[in-house]
Amino acid sequence: MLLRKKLSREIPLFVMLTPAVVLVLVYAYAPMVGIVMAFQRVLPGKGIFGSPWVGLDNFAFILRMPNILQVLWNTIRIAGLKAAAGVVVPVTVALMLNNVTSQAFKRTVQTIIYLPHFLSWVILAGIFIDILSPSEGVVNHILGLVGIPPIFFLGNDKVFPWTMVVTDVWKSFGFGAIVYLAALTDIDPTLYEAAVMDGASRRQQTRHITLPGISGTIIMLSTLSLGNILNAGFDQIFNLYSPLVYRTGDIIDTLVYRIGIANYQYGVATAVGLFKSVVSLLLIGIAYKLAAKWADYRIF
Amino acid sequence: MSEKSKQPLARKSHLPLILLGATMTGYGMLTALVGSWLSNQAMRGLITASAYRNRLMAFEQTTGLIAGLLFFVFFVWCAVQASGGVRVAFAIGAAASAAPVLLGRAERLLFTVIGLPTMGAGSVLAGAVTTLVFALPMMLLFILLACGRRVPRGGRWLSFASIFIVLGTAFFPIYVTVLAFLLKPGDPAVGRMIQLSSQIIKLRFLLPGLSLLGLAFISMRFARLSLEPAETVLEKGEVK
Amino acid sequence: MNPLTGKVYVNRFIAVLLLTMLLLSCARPPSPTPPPGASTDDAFAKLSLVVPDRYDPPIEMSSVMAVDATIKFLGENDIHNNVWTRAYEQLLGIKVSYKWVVDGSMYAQKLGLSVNSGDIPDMFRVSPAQLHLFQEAGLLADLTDVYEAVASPKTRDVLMQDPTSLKAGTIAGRLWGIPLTDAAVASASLLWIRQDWMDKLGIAAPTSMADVLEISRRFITEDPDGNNAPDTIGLCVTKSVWSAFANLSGFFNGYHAYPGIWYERNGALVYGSVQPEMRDALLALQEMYAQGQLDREFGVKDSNQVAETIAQGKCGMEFGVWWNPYHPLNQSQANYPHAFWSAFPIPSVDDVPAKSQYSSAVGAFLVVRNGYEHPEALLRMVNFWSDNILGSQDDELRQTFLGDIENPDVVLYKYTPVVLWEPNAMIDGSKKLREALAKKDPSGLDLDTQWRYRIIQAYFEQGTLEAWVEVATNGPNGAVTILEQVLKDRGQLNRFYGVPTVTMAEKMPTLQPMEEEVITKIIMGEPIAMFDQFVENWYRLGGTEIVNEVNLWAEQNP
Amino acid sequence: MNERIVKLPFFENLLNLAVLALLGLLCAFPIVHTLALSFSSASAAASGRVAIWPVEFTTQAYQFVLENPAFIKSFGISIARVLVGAPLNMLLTILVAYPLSRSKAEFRARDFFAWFFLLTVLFSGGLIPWYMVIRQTGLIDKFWALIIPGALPVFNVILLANSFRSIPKELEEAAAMDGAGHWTILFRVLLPLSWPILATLTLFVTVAHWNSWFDGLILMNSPDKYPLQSYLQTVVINPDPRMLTERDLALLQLISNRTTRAAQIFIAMVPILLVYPFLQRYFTAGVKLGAIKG
Repeated sequence: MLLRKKLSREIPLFVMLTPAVVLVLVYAYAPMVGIVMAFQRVLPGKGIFGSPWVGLDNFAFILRMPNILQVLWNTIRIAGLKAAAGVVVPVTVALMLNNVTSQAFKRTVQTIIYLPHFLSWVILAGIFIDILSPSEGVVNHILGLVGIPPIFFLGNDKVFPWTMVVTDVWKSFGFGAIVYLAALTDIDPTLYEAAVMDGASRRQQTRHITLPGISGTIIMLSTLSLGNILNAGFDQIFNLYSPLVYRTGDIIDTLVYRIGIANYQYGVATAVGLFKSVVSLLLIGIAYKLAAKWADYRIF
Repeated sequence: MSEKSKQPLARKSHLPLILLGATMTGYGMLTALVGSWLSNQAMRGLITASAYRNRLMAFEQTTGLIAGLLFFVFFVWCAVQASGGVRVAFAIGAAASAAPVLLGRAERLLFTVIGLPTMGAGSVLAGAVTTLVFALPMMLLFILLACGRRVPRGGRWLSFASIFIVLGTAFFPIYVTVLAFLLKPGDPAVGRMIQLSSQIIKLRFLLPGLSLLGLAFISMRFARLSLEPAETVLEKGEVK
Repeated sequence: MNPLTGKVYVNRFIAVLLLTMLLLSCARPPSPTPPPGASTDDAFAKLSLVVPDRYDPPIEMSSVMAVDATIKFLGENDIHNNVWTRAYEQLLGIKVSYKWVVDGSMYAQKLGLSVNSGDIPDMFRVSPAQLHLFQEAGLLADLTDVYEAVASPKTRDVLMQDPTSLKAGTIAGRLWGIPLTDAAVASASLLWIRQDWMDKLGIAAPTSMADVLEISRRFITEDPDGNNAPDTIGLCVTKSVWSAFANLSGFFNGYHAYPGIWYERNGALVYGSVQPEMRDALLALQEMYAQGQLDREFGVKDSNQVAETIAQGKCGMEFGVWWNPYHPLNQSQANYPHAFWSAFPIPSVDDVPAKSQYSSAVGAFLVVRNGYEHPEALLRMVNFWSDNILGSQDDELRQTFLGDIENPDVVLYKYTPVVLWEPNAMIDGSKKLREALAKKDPSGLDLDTQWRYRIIQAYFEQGTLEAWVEVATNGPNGAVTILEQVLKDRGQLNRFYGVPTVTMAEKMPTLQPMEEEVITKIIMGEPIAMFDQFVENWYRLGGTEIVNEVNLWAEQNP
Repeated sequence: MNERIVKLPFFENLLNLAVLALLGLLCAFPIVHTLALSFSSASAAASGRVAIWPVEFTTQAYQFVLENPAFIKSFGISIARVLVGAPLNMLLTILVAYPLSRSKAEFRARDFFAWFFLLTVLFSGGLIPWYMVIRQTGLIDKFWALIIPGALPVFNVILLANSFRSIPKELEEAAAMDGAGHWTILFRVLLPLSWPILATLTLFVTVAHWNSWFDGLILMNSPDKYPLQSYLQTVVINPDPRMLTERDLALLQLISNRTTRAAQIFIAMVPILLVYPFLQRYFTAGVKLGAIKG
């Protein structure tokens, strides 16, 4: 290989990395020492190492919670659906935008669909409760025109998880679409010229050039979204769930919020954080291996 | 004669003007008395606030209607009796007779019938409208009388004074309410003004009524003097 | 004029009205003007202050401060250098320096962080949970002896007025924090009903729960708001059924059930939400919901949404607390000038009079770091406040320390954490106001109560309907008169005011949602057997241990 | 976007435009509703009469938020934070993304560093240790506390590395033939070809610095050092009347938390509405085509 040189060739790379490595060591790895709190009954003022060691009690505390399995299942289901929809919808929208010829229309739609990303869930909760209300909500009104009986989107515990997914995707797909649009520009234009020469239709072009072109980005983003599989959106659910849907709406973060707030259980909160991190690490590791084996694609 | 010759306010008889002044004064006193009696009862807790509101509303609406009609009739009667500028004055004054009718009904009329967009200060606005409906015509009435050259001199001075009486008794309470609730909430100086304005509000019908009675008296005295023999005028060394 | 006595209750204020469109532009609050000429040092000299002893040479004391967006300073004053810091230094000889100042919403979190990272101030404010946590970790100084030695009679009186205050600051018999007092009875539940609707339909005041059910029925069938559309709601409820307004606690109290609190029943403390009396109340609510007297979607509506139905004039009745007219009931009057709410004591379902439930309201404590050389300094600062400022009528003193009339929005007492209010101030103040109204002579009242007198006077003598809020709360037979009855014999105090016990901390985060879930679902139509199942689950999933722990706590803290 | 040689057939294009327009409306309604809310009076907002048009128009909410002198100060801090923080983030992102985009042959330690950075996304020690480390490095209550701790956005690094890797190898080899080192390859070859992704990341970083409020409230020791969004978080009126002065209650008639919060959102959107159209110009595909032919 032409580029193969001795170690000196890699010096500049190390030089490039040093500032970031130092920064990450100080401000990301040093605080990780705090993970030890997951195994302590944290007493204030004692610092990291002064609190008594309680081993796995904090984890047991969580598992002894009567409905912990239901809460876990709720979290995985909601976060999983969100992750899936969080990839599919932005990709489709990016492709649709890609097919638009008039720059002005594309730019305006691109900006507008990105704005919901800024609305906080506190304001959105008010809007969604009005829009999704089964008696005077706009959505049910439209469904009524088509003959579908009104659905209690926020009050029926079977429908609630799906409402969370749809509303979350509505808020975040604009952000995702931008990333995919940027990825679309990486595709080599000459491929399209060749496809046209062979008389490929629009749909064939999309399936054979565009999709493979951004498949790398798709795999990468979906793997990363596995990284917060257990963060099912505390802000959203905390503002929209109610006693009617606790059974399917309660997630780990809302449970920890109730525990933490009551009596400053730092130990328990860190234990839950650690549990989530380990699960995410496993999932990303598996996805990394799968991507390398099937799509022979190195995520990083 | 350089100046126009003075005339009494009413050609034939001053009865309508007297009646108008009397009913206005009577109505003023009645509302003041009943109002403070009811508010004392409520302040001492003898009747509940809602009972207070309902009784006050009922009283205001019934007496308001009667007073409004009487005022209107007497105003028109005075206009008929008078002539020239004075007639126009009383005709304008007749518009004020709508105020007592409005007294108990202003909020409902403004916000439900006319359907004004409701806002933070519903009752203050309604109060202001009722006061305007009474104060504007009455001030015009007194202004016209004050600058009517045919009106006897004493009457002109009394009308001139009455303009400010109406102005004060009508707009001071509104000014105080706006100050107290909006511009300087919690200011003790404004607190004392509320004490004053709740007394003044009781005089808004009473004082104008007395002024009208005063005008009637002046005009009658003038009419009696000018009808008597000419010599009394001569003594003043003025040849009739 | 701002709340010169500044009592936590004293500075709530009537619903303010405004000529929105007309006067909006000129309604700019006066811009703060520089303070009066004399520098504050000789300002202190002019005042007659009770300052028994002073540290000479002055001592250092580090503290921390929570502020909110409404805090304002005059001239070159700021949080580190203002009338209060100068007063402490010159009059008490205590040089107070703030390690950090943060917005109120982040105070608890920032305090937790800085204490856990070893940066502990000498004197600071803590929440009840933090008091227990820091005490257990040995971070707090024992204040029992210092309190006995240094506390002035006025301070003792203020702290003793509400029996639960000092007890809440005591752990294992020793006093660890000076409670920032509040009147517990303020959380007592009352019944608010649209009085103008009752007048229109000719309904008398309710004396029994049957009357309440009848009123609710008539409110939805007889179209009280006169827009001939069946859009009125008999009883408004929020989804978190125990919140400060539109809650259900009052309704259950009518059936002698006391959800969410602990009270004595044949000798032992029991938890209200699992008692048998809850069943009848739930059945009654189920019936009301079935007949459409409740909002069909009350289960998902939070307090903002319910406030919206009140503002739209659709809501006829709600169980809440005494200060509801200030927020959000005033909204209904803002949109419909004739709207008017009246407060009623909780009626009973049988001839045994119903009791309103209420809990101790001590929200924060002042504590001293363990190892600080001058713990008594805190008591001296508290004494300075209660002996000189609390309830003082000296205008000069109030203008120096609390705030002056010229700049109503510059509230000086927000510059110091040492601020205590007399728990009884609300009830006594209201009683004095009613006596003054009867005598029609406001001279004996303090400045704030005098202002309320003027507002009530404006209501009765000038017809400013917006002032109904003050009439409905502090006026003759207003909400506060009901609180007086609650204090006498019509109240059920929550007998547990400690910090969550071990099992409570572990199990409540799951049992609490179960409780709310079962209540909401039964009201919306699930069979009543679900309640019996819930009671059984509650005990099985940790309720029994919680009951034992609470009773154990009760023995240690009589 | 790539040059479209073949346009979509008419019907399909129409459907495409219609669906996109619908999506635009679906997103636009809540935004217009929030804008209308921020210009409406408290009683109108409270009774839900505001749909897409302000009812009882008033700018009191904006006055309440903007009038406070603290607003101008915090606005300045936020601008400084974006102008300093965003370039630093981009620089570090580029410097880390390049080594990670090299093949294993060129940079044997690539996998180790890849996981070194990725783990920081997954594992965090929690709030207390993070605060303690920042305190020990003497950053508490300093402007740099808002910049340095979060200076390396790992998500952006992965995106950029991925984008660098998708650039055809021949370009690098051509430059290497003329004796170009890593630095010249990075700055002469890769960066000029990655404008779209760089523009996207600049936008994300700007938005992140402009809208983050939690670090400002926790790391600063006095409110006059808060960046804009931290200050806006504190501008909320506590509706509990027991805590309010007469002046606050007079204000409560004009504005409520609903209207002030709506106003805050639009102040948060300001940079995006300014920066985004400018950045969109770089989202054109033609850039790569030129390079290959040239």
